[in-house]
This record gives sequence, structure tokens and C-alpha cells, in this order.
Amino acid sequence: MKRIFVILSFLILLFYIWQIWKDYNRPYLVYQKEFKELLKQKGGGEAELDDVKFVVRQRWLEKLNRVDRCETCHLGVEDPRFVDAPQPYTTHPDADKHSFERFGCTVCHGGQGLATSVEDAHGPTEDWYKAISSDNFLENSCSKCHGDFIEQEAPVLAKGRTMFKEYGCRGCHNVQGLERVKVAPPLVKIGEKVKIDWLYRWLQNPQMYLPETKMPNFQLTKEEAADMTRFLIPRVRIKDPDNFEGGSYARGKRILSESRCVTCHSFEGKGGDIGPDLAKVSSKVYPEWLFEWIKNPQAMRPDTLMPAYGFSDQDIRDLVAFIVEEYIDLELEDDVIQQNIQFVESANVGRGKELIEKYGCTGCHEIEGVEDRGEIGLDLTAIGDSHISRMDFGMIEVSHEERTVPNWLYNKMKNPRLFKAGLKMPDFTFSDLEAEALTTYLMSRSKEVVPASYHLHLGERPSDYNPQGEFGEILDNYRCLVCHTINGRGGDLAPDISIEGSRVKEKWLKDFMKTPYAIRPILVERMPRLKISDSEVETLYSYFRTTLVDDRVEKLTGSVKEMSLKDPEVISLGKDLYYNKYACNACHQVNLKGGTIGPDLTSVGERLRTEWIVYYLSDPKAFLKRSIEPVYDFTEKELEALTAFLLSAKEKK
Amino acid sequence: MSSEHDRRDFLTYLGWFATLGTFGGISVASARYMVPNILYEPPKSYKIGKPQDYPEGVNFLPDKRIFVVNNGGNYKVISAVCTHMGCTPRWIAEKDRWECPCHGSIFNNKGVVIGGPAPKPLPWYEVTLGSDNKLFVNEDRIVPFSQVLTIAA
Amino acid sequence: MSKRILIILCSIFFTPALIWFSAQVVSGSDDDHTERSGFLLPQKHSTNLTREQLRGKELYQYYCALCHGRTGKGDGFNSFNMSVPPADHTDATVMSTLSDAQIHQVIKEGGSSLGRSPMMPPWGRVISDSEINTLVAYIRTLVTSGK
Amino acid sequence: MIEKVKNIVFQNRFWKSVFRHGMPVNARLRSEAVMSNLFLHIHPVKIYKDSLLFRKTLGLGLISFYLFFILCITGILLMFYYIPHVQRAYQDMKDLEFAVSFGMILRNMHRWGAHSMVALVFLHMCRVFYTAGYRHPREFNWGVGVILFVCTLALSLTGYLLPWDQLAFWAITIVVNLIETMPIIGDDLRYLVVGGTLVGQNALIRFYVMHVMVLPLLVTMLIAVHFWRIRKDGGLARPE
Repeated sequence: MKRIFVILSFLILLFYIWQIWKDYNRPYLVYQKEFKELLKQKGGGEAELDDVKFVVRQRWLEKLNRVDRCETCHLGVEDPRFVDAPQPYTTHPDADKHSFERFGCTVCHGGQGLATSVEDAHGPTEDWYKAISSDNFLENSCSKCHGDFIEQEAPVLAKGRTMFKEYGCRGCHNVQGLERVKVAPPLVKIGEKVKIDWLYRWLQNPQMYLPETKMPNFQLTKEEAADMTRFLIPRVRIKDPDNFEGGSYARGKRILSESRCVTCHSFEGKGGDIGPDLAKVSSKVYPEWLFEWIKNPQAMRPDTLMPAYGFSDQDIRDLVAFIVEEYIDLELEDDVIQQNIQFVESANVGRGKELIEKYGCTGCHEIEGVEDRGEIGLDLTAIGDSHISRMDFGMIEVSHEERTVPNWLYNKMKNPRLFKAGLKMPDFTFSDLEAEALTTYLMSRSKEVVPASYHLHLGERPSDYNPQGEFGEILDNYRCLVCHTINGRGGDLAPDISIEGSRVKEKWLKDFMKTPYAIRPILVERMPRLKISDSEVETLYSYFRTTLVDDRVEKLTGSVKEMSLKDPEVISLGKDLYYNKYACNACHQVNLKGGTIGPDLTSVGERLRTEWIVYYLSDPKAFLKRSIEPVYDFTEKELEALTAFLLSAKEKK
Repeated sequence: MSSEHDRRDFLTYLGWFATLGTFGGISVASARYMVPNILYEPPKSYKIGKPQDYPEGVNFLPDKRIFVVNNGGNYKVISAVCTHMGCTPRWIAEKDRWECPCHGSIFNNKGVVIGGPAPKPLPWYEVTLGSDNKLFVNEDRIVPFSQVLTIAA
Repeated sequence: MSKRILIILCSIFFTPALIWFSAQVVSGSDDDHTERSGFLLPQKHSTNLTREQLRGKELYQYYCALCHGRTGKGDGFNSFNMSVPPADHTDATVMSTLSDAQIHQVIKEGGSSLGRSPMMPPWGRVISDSEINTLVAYIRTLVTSGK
Repeated sequence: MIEKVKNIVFQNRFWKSVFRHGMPVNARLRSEAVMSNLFLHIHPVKIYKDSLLFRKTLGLGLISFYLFFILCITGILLMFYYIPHVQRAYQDMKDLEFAVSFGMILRNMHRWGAHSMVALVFLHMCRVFYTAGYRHPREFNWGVGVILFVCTLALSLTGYLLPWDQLAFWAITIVVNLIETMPIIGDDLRYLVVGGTLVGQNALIRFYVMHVMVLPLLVTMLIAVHFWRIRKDGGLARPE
């Protein structure tokens, strides 16, 4: 009995000694000692070395309700001398923008700020599922303070956000605060538009016909695709191709190239990516439909990006004739088409409808005769907050450290039916980077709220600029905003025309709209030749002059009048400045001589208003922040001389 | 017999020694447990940005409740908590002194009470320049008026 | 009597430990045999550059590459029409004669500030000093990649 | 000299009021010692020698009592750092684990002590049952023991919520949903226990007060009765 007493009491005593030893040898002390050594090597002073205390160092962020003890080990984050030091001592790259005192660490990086051991802090662990964000998904935290529209600072997040919208994710997944928009074409009269065998092939594998399409692959069986096709096109329209009154092939070819369709559409791999690739279009659509579409695309689909060119009927007939003849799928054989049509005809309409309802096609398409069941997918409003236990890894073995919500989401993006066969989510064939961007965006969907004092919205919210009246109609009709931007709304393919009224001359604009050309020598010609009337151009210009002007430019009118721009002495001074002092010809061309970065300046006097030239020379960045132009500090005299030279440049030919 | 007896006693003593040792250890550990290692309080020493951020004259930092005095590249930091009832004194540049709006305490430009109910002068805090070129204030170290941090412009 | 109790006590203490240990061993050997069938981890975008140099690279590609070329060889698409060809940043012999301060100055104040060609414009009003530092850091990395 | 000190220490009123008997060298003094000592008088003055053998009881009841004692001490210490607030509770657990000296060992002592107390109380009941200790005249004490066992379980349950982690939250959610299935009073009782409809701040503070105040007091009182009854019922039962 006594022996047991002795042994037990000694065991317990040893246990306590072990505990005390453990408590005084916390894992972080190793790092703190190493840091002190490193500091000595970096030339830290006596007082500085004394300041390195072997304790838990924490930042208490009362407003964020967080406690971060990361700096217990990451001791050099604020010290610029540790830039080259190994982790965990490295200097934090942008300590200036986000002070640790205010933000701490975990609000951006995730992880367990309270922990002081490596595994616990970085996670994931049993009792802290939110592991530190890997660099791939780090930008998901930016939106907490900076909002959703951070193009510059968080490109990955912004890309994810755009993708989420464009791929129509909202059609199947609810996200509070986002509107459910049907992003894909309506299928109401699809039988009038596309050929039945094309639809059958398309449903089986959309990427086969159009590799860049946003339509996902639902991995349907042949029977399923046939059933769905049968439902969408109940009556097979056998039409004689000769029924359509054709036009001239040669003339159609010329119109196609003159109108610069290639700016938006690509043909056999060459061309823009705004519209679909048209290389095989005649194996897809009926010529009658194509005729109606080119005549007025906006009547058939109000949200299309295609401008109404204003072609005459004969022009369109020629165009269609050329397209039907030229852009045909050569690999497709006639008997295969017939086989496909027969196969579809024998399919089951009822099953097709069921499948369409099951896969939630109505999330993106308008479909007649099918009930829209709303969002059939998971609610993603707060997907970033999900606990890992909610994520079903199915039968796949994933080690504990790799079991994180972002990793799950990433794999779901890459291969939606990885975790379980027979799931409904289709395969979008995302690349690695795309999957990362979407995962980053999804991880940013969180219910965590930071105090209002932390909010700093970066980037520009989409502008709601929407002009009415005659000008608005022209803008809408020709879809100018697909390429041009006005007051923050529009595309970035072509120049921003927010202050075009202060910039260009009326005569030049009229000529340009008739026969557009490329102002920058390096660019291919892209502005389409629209059938725009003179009166419409006048409307445009009068709107430009009244509304789209900049006071800073208009104010210069007085001083421009005082300039002696015709004085040959001034001009020759300007020439000297242009060629010798500032070497503008390094980037700009005059009379076909000079660099090709900036616009051709030969006839700049005809194109631009003199005020604009003066204004632009004095500060190029004021108009276009993204401009690659260096900023000089010209004197008044130099401004005058350069302007005078530019205005005279053409006459000197 | 006697040695057997001794051995047993020895074992008992040994057992009791271990038991009491454990109890002692627990007591000491519990006492240590009561001494907090981390505090949920605003830190007493902190960085306040670069010296260039503070123009000539007296600058007030509302977050930290301190004044940063820049006198031609000579930096000093003084508390902005009135020693009377804890209001924030205002710097009156024309009169070259602090005046507390609550009960009218007046401190001269050295922080010394020259009027009103305040019992003690405003304390000057130690300020140093860190390796990352930022000012570092330590409220735990109160320094005499004469101590300044001189930074070459 | 006491021996029996000792045995009981020992078995109480050690049985769980034994079970735990054997469980570890078994699960450890399990891991080696399972396939991870298709589960992918996001790839690290690996680069040898520091963050500073990366920022410099971004700026270089935007502002400088047009003339100096994407790889810094002075063969940008705009270089053909220049009377003075753009500097070759990969040329170790030339680059070693320039100090960081000189490169900084040329970028900031233009080629004419050092008596070189004005074809190199001053970027000081467009790119901030700290950004020019990142550019210099990046340009230095180009040398080693050249030759 | 030593005698003198001895006299001063032992031969005064204060010492004698505490130790009211001499060295227990004979039967009378021994019985006096047992009588006058709270910790010893759990047994009657006269007891069969067999009853004191370890293998008769395995000391289960006493170990349970010691565990309760340890739980009280560590529990009080833990209360110095624990704040029963939904935003702080889990964080305080983490503080104990990572930042407070000896916080982890104290918390683990509390935790494992609680687990083993449930086990040992159960084993104690088994022992009493198999040795027929619940029979006349000890029916009442058996009843008290059963209540003590239920209290032990209740203490475990209420303590389980306090870390406020996922495990705790869902465990308590399940338990209160069980309560809801009680006939007639189920809904109202659940409302009362949770202090609302969801397991939230109200539930946390209710469980906390039960865990640190109400139940420990109840258990202390019942233990007193339990021990008192052991003595009054003549110590351990013996085969008849």
C-alpha cells in the first residue's frame, strides 16, 4: 500500500514538474531568441536588444473585436532592416498603407490570431477552421473595407466578381444584394433561329462549337441532349435553303470588311472577342434569321451589344449570302446531320422538359413552357463564413491541412462533379486562374462587418450614366458604350469620350464618322463604319459641345487667342523643342516619321481644338490617368511654341 | 525488524515529501496564474507615424490624447489629459499655453500649472525614433521638460 | 496483493496509450495507400522576384517595355525609329558602370539630365520616387538574365 | 528550551480548542479524535475493521469527493479569466491556452476532473448496488446519492456549454431539443432553460450561473447530508 502511495505521489510530482517546465518553454520563445540573435547581427543597439522581451506580444483591436498575437513570432514586420530575413521575421511589404496598430494581421490574412504556436496560428486545426489565406486567395479580405469594385488594387477579386456576374452564377445561386439577371439569350423562338442538329450537338458539348462560350458543359448523355433539343424545338422545320433570296457574294465580302465586323467578331481565330466567333455560323442559324438579326438586332434581343448598323436590305442580303457561303462547318457531313435530326425526332419531349427543369436552365435562359423554380443551387450569401464541416468531400481522401473551405471551392470550380457523381452543377471548364479568381470572390462573401470607420471604398462604382433624348437614342442604337466610355460607364476598347466636346472639331468628327481610321499608327482599324447620317452626327456633336466638356479646357479660350500661333519664329522654336529638347518624335509621328506609341500628330490641328492641345500638353495625366505619356513642366513660352508647331505640322509637307 | 521499520517510514516520508511538493507546486503555479501576461488595455507605448507628418507647432492626436510639439525639428510629446478631471486642454497659440475648457485650468508651454484647479503639471512622455523612421511614444516613461528628440531635417 | 493492484493500475494507464499508439500507426500506414483522385491544390505562382521587384516589373512592362523591350534588351517595338537606341538593360558591362542613383536620376529627370539623349523622357511627375526605386531594383535583376 | 517552546505552542487555550484530545494512543482518545474531527467522523466511532479495507470500497466515494473538491478549486481559478459572453467566452478559452501561465493545466484539470468524476460517481453507485448498500436502513442515503449523481451530470452538461465552441453549441442545441419533446411542459421548459428560442447569450449566462453557483451549492449541501447519513446509518453495510 505504502509503495503505491509513494509511486503515485512521485508520478504526480513529476507530472507537475513537467507541466511547469512546459509552461516556461512555450514554443514562441525559440523564435524570440533567434530574432534577438538576428537583431544583433543587423546591428541593433543595446537599448533595442533590451526591448526584446520574452513574452506574448499582442495587438488588441477593440473595434474589430480581434486579438492578434502574430507578432509574438513575426517580430520584424515593422522593421525595414528585415526585408531579406527569413520568415517569421520578414518585414511586411506595405506597412505604410495598413498600420498594424489599426488593422492587426488576421483581418486580412485569416488564421487564428489568439494562438501562439505555429500549427494553431496558421491552421486549420480542430478548433479553428479558418486557416490563413494562401496567397492565391488573399484578396478575398480586401472587400471587407474597400468594397467590391477594386480593379486596380485587387485584380483577382475584381475578376472573380465580373466572372460571377458574366457566367450567370446568380441564376442558380442566391446572393443577397445581387440581382438575378438572365445572362444568356432567350430561347423563346429558338426554332426560328438555330438548326435542330446544331442545338443537339451544342447541348452535348458547347465548347466544341465555340471554345470561348460561357455556356457550361452539363455532361449530358446523347439521349438527354436529344430529349432537351426535342423539347426546345418541338417542330422540325425543314426548309429549303434556296428559299432565301440571296445577294452578291463579292459585295457581301466587301461590306463585311468595310464595316469592320472583325472588331467584335472573330472569323477563323482572328478578330475581337466581344461578339461570338462566326467561323461556323451558317451551320448554326437559318439565313432568314440572320437577315432579321443584322437588320435590327436590338429588336430581337434588347440587351445585345451589337449596334444597329442601318444597312439597306440589299446590303444585308449580300452580307448574308457571303456569310452563308463562306462560314460553314466543313467537317460536318450531311448524313451525320440527317442522323442527328432523326435521332432527335425520336426523342422524348416530356423527359426533355424534366431535364430542363432539373438543371435549372431557366436560371440563365428565358424558356417558354417551363416553370422557373428560382435558385436551385446553394445560397452563397455568406459562403466565405462556412464551416469546413459543411463542405462534403465525398469519398475523396484529403489530408487535414488541405481540408479548407477555399480548397474545396477551388476544386468545385475546377471540377464541379468531383465530390459526387450526378450533381447538377455543370462544368464551366475554368482555367486555374479563373477558378482562383472565383474562389477568391466567393470567399469574400461574408457576413463579417467591419466598423464604418474602417470603410474606404476603392475603385469606381459602375456609373449609372444614361442619357435620354435624341442623343441617348443614337448612343443606344449604335451601342457606342460597348467600346467607348462616357462619365465612367462603358467599355475600354476605344477612347474615353467624356469630354469629347472640348476635344475634337466638328468637321473632323463628321469626316471620321463617315470613314473612320486609326488615329494611332500602331492600332488596327477598329471603329466600325456605321451608316450614320449627317444629322445624327450633328446631334452628337451638339450634345458633346453642350454637355461633354471640361471647364479647364474651355477656360483656355482667352489665352489661346492671345497666343501668336502663326508666327514663323515661334513655330521654328516649337520645332526645335519638338525634335531636340523634348524629343517628342520618339513616340509620335509627324508626316510618317517618328515613333509609334502615341497618336499620329500630322493633322492634329484639324482633329483637335487648340485649347485642347494646350490643355493636354500642360498635363497629360489630367485627362487620362492610364496614359503612358511623361509629364513635362513646360513654360508658357514652350507651350505656345509647341502648339504653334503642331498646328502647322501638316502644312509643312 | 528495526531496519524494515525504518525503510517503511522512509518510504512514507518520501511519499509525503512528494505530495507536499506537488501541493506546493500547485500553490505557486496558481499564484503565478493570477498574474496576467496579456492585457486588454490600450497600449502604453505606440508609434505615431513619421516626424514629417507633424508640422511646426503643437499637434493634437485625438486617438491617443497626446500633443506632439514640433519646435524646429525638436520633438516632444505631452499628455492631453488634464490632471484635474481628465478633460482635454486646448492649445491656445496666441497665449502660448494650454487651457482646459472644463474647469479653467491653465498650463504654460512647459506643462506647468499656472492657474485653475489642476493639482499636477501635464506629464511629458518619452519619444524616440524607431528603426523604421517612425516616432515611438512610451507613456510609461515620463521625462523632464528639457529632454527633446532632435531630428535633422 | 499490492502487486495485483499495481498491475491493474498499470494496465489502466497504459491500455489507452497503447490503443492510441496503435491507432496512429494504423492510420499512418493507411495514408500511404489512398489515392487522392483528382483533388487539386491551387498552384503557387512562383517567382524569384521580391515584392518590390515585382512592383517594379509591373511598372517596367507598362511604361518602359515599349522602347526598352519586355526583356530589357532595348528592342521594344518603338525602338526602330530612334536616332539613339534605347539602353540595353541586360548588358552587364554597361549596367555595372551605372550606380543606382544614376539610374534613378535618368528615370526621374530624363536622359538630358545626365547629358544623354532626350529621347528618354523624365518620368518624375508620373512615377513617384519610391516607385522609381522599385523600378531600379527590377532593372538590376535584368542584368543577370541577359548576357 | 525546546520544552518551553512546546509548552507555549501546545499548552494554550487556542490549541486546545482546536485539538480537544491528546495523541490517540488508546481506544478512548482514538474515539475522541474521530468524534471531534470533521474529516474523520464520517465513520461511526466504532466500526468493523473489515469496512476500512481498501478492497471493500475501492475508495470510490471518497475519490469522487476529492474530485469535487479539486473541481471547486480549479473552477474558482478559471472564473478569474472566464467571461460568460458570447463574444468573449471562446476567446478566453484561447487566452487560457496560449497566454495565461498554467492556464492550460488548470483548465485540463477541471475538464478531466469533471469527466472522471462522472465515471467515478457511477462506479461508486455500482459498488454500492452490488454490495447491496441501498437496503434498509440506507434507502434514504441511496436516494440522496442518486440525486447527487444527477447533479453531477447536470454540472457536466452546464459546463459543456461554457467554452462556446461548435461542439458545445450543437450539443446544447440537441439537449434543449430533447427537452422540447417532453410532453405538455416541453416547449415552456425549453424556453425557460434557454432563456429564449435560440441558444444564445441568455442560454450561456443561465448555464453559467447554474454551473458555478446553483449546482455546486446544491451538491455541497447534499454531500453533507450524504456523509452525515453514512455515519448515522452505521458506516458501511456488512453482509448479514
